[in-house]
Amino acid sequence: MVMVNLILILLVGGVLALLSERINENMPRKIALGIVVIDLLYFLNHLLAMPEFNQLQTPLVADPSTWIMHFKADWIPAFGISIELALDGISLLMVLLTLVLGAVAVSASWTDVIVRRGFFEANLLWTLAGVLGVFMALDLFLFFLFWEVMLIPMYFMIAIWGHENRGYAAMKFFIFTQASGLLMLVSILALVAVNHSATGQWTFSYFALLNTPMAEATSHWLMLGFFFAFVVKLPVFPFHTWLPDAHTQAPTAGSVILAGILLKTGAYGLIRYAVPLFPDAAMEFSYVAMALGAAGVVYGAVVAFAQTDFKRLIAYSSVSHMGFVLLGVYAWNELALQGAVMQMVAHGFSTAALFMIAGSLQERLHTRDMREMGGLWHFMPRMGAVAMFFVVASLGLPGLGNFVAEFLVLLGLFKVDPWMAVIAALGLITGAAYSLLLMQRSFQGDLNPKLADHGLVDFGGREMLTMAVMMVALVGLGIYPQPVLDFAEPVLQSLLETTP
Amino acid sequence: MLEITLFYVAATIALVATVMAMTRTNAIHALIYLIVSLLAVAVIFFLIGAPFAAALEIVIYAGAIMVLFVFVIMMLNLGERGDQQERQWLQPKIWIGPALLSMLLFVELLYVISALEGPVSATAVSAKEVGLSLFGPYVLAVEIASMLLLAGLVGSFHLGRRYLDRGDLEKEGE
Amino acid sequence: MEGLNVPLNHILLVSSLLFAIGMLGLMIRRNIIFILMSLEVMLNSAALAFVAAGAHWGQPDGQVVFMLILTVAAAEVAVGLGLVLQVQKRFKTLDMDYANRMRG
Amino acid sequence: MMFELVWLIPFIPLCSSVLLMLTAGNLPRLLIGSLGVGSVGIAALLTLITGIYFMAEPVPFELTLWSWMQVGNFAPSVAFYFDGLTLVMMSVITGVGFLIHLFSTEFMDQDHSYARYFAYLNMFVAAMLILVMADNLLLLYLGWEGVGVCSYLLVGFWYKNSANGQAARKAFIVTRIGDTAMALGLFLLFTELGTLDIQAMTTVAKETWQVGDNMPLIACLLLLGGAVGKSAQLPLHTWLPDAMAGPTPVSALIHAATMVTAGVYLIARTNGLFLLAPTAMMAVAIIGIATSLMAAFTALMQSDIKRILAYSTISQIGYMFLALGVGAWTAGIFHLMTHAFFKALLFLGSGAIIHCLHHEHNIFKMGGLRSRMPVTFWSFMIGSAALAALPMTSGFFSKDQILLQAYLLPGMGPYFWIAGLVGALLTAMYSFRLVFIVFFGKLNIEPDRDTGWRMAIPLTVLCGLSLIGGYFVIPVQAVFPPLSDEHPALWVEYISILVPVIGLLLAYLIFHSRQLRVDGIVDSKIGQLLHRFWFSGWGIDWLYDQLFVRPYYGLSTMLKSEPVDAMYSLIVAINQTFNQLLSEAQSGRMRWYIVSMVFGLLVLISLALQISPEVL
Repeated sequence: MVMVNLILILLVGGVLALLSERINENMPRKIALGIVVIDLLYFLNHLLAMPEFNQLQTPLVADPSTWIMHFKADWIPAFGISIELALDGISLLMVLLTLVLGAVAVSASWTDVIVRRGFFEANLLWTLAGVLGVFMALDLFLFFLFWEVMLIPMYFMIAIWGHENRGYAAMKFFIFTQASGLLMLVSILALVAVNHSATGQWTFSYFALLNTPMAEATSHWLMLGFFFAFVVKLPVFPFHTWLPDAHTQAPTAGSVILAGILLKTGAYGLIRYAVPLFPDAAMEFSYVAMALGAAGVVYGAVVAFAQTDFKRLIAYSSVSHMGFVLLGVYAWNELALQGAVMQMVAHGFSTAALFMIAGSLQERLHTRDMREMGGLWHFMPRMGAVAMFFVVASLGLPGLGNFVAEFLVLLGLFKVDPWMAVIAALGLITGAAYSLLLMQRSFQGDLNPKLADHGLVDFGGREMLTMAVMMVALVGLGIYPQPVLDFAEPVLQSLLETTP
Repeated sequence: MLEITLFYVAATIALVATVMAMTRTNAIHALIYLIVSLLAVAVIFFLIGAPFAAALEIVIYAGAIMVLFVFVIMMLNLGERGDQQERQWLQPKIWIGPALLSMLLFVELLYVISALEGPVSATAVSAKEVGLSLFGPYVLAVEIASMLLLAGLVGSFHLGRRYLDRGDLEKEGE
Repeated sequence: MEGLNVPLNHILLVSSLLFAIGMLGLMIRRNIIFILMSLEVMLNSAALAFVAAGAHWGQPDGQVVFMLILTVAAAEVAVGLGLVLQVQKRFKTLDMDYANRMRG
Repeated sequence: MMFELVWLIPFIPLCSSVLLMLTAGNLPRLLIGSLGVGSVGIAALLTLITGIYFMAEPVPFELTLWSWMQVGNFAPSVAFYFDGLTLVMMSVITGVGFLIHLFSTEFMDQDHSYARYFAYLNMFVAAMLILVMADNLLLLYLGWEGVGVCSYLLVGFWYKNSANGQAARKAFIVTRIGDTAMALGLFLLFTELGTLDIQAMTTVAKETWQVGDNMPLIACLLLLGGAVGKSAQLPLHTWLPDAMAGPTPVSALIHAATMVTAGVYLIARTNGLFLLAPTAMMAVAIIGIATSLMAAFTALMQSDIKRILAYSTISQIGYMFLALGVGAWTAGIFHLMTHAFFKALLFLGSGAIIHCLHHEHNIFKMGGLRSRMPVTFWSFMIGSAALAALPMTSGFFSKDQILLQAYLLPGMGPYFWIAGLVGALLTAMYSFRLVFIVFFGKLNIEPDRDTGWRMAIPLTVLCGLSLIGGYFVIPVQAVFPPLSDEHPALWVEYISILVPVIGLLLAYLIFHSRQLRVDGIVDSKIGQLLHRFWFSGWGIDWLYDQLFVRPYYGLSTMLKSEPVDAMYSLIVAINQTFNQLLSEAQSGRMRWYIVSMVFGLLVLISLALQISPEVL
């Protein structure tokens, strides 16, 4: 029930935020922040009350009673559709990440959004609800429902509060994710049908659908359906082109959620569904997937290097970083998977922070074009220092979370395919190139004389607090990642056992 | 034997009259040919043992409906200018393609029909039988037809009234 | 009235020809009056086919359908001619290619 | 027990750095300076105490702070390993580091971002200490990248000038190329040996691999890639001359004394692996001597005082690589230490000159400074003497050892020796060329001040160290395999001693007394060409620019417009075409509809007949 409540709080909170706009237009953001924090505290409170989170017990993939939490209620029994939610270590990490970044996103929208604030915050909360649903649902029908739920409010956020080219970006985002989601729906239905013909039972439950016997060709096609939905979301070269547009045009809070959380649903889907449901097919496919991942790492970095738009550059860096996740998942050994999970968390923080910085710059300068920036450190040393921190985090400085992630992925990958690791490692070099260029063009370099009369204000208390949260998180992940690894470890162990 | 000859004569008249009707440039001339065609079809009906249908064909089709056309054409008052325009529109380059299509369709129909064998029945179907059938199994169709007529009535009234109103108004404006 | 031995397919042949001619008219004419006339021809040819088939089987159903067709034709002409009047009023022409905007 | 507290040594500068960052320059300048210098001073003191304890009982010691991460059998800890080599490195870092920090308080006195400077510098010291103290290669890699970032930050310290940023990025990215190779080396080592703990790894490697196997060769070459990048050796040396854009004390600390020698340290630390790969050792030696000669020729042509010193650093590290490559581990590390002393001295001296001459870098605009800046003059004299390895200076002892050991190497040995001698000759020439041009002759620019005490003290101390550093005994015998007691013939030693003196004489004749006229050679066509060629650093920068930088820019600009998106645009275009066709069809033209209906009817009937002819 806790899990249902988590989602309900956000859904209802969204309605409250929407309505509260009529009382006072500053109310919605306060309510939204309150709701997310309450949700987070509620979750933590409940977790801490549980005896050791069932940690000592290794969860069996196919047996929900060994998971940390499990909830099941009938919904449409005729088709075997139920409201089935469950939580294991990975979902837990993702839920925590979602809620923390949700709060960050509300903070990012604090002064950024000025029209129809109520509806904005409502959309934000509803997206979060959808994401939580995606991370917790283990009924495939319900999963698909949440997959769509998180999409539509996000579409509104881009289409209504986005920047100059928002209509195009929102539509592109929508069509890409929708089309790929459709493939997944087809796969889900086909999988259920295959399972029905094998067992005579209609069920959408993940636990029942694992180990569905099917012909080799069938499993290949169904796996591809899931794969496409997830890699488009991730996004992976060459399905990434929606991302630079969507990220660039979205309002700051939207970018934060999009980059910080929404992309992770793709990675989560790969780990949770695409591989365990079709272990043989996925393992045969792994070489292609890894090649795509490596290509994405390099391609994203090269393209990022040429960008002049601050947000676009970060967006391409996401393409590059998410390539590591794909590599990690399909290398499919413990090291690489841990790296992938770690990358999901660490990238969530680092990119969210960079997007917030981009948003702050846009708010102050009314441009994202780096050719019109330069020497900003002089005016805003705090922001510059923070930006420097996250830039070096994103280029993988050891001691920060992203390094642990990338190192583990590459280490795991090297065992499987050394040459692929060599190609992906090029991303470390090219990553440094674009990251430092970002810093150079915006905060360093020659002072742009036009900027002096903008009355630039440095980061204030609220912004520094938000940033501090993420900086502490990244440093923590970098020098003592063990808690995160421990949460994921038993899950990954049992997932690894699902494949031959 | 006479009847058979009569049938072929009627059929020929119907076809020729129809072709004439379709190719006239003057609407009234076309209409007259059409009436001739309809009458010829009525003869065919009569010959194949459907006297009731033949009567209706003459009374309603050739009588009522065609007269309606006449009225409207008279109201429109097309004149010589209309004829010229029609002649212009009837260039071979316009009709050659459609004619080909129609030919093809006809060939297909021919192909389908050619398989059918046998003469039409010798006995006539009387009006009584038709009536019984109409108000027996087909009563629902009759109801629907009546609704259709009602709709047509209302529709034409509506369209026609607006035409008249506007016309009146414009006349007043002049 | 004694029936006679007209072969069914000859009647249907006539019907088909009428239909084809009507259709040809439908396709080549631009004047709405002629279009309506062509429609009448086509309806009539269908009616002929029905009646012939009914006569072939000695059943009244063919004539019943003929009557339904008649109703349809009547209603269609009533509305159609009403439209003709409107079209003439609005566009000062009966050319249907001109009146292709689908709005008044 | 003192060893339990060695973690404090890197921790104190780190704390100071974080504190300085958090307060963001809101502290009084005196406090900032005290924090910056004091933290390193305490670290130096602690190192001294630890060293005394260690010398009393020289047993390597391990200190595990916490388990960094554990994934399967991959379980690196945050752990320190302390032995003689570590002690030498730490002493150099904290000792020289302290002096340079002290020097900086005066050098950076007028600077706006005083706190930022010390924050970075302290962070660098912390990272460098972690690098040398690390027990496993992953932690070493942390320090390795850490110093890289600090170097980047400090080279680009004066961020308002784009050229500085350019140099900083070049420094980071070029070293990053090496780092990536090194990371791959770590992957390989872990995959093959199952651990990254240096001691354990060496043991396992000796058990699993034979001398001359391919695996250790590949692993060593990858590690060498990292070392080459960090230590500015061929082919990744191009960043170091540009890195002189940073403040001069930074050049002294990072780009002369400590960070650039990290590559030497890495190879020395993993000597167990390199001994398994003789080919890799040979590669180290060849890279070392080639770099050394290349840089020496270039240094002879430069006119920027810092660039001369930068190329000289590259050249001297080349000697260290040569030492490592020929198996003279101790000599290599010894040269590392003495080089740290005299090169820091030279850099600080040049810093003093630059500081007092309004940021003038061109040596031909200087001259006659001997009487105006006596402390600096003597610093330069001593530093250059040590650099040129004139007898009885510290540099003499270390370089002599290297050359003799190189001579003893069977096979290539004598060739290395001769090349080394040529290098030594050039070294003596360019270092005294610098001295004669800057300090003798007529006064060109009047310095507006002399060095203050905060500059003078470090210079004096370093002078002392440069002179007597050769008599130190470094406690690294236990770390490296023992050397044979063989000695080369006496004439070899004599020649080795004589060559630098000849260099000095040549420099005197050419650049001071002008008795040896070289104008004829210099002005000839070939001379001009060679001058330009050597001045530009053998055109390597130009070559890389053509080979890598431009193509990368080109590729990136080409991809900027997203060719992948064109694929999707094509789909969109196809859809739009269909849409257009369909809306054409929806033209409202009645006859068109009718014709298409008829056409459809025809097709349908034909299909129906085709599919089920039995309707007939």
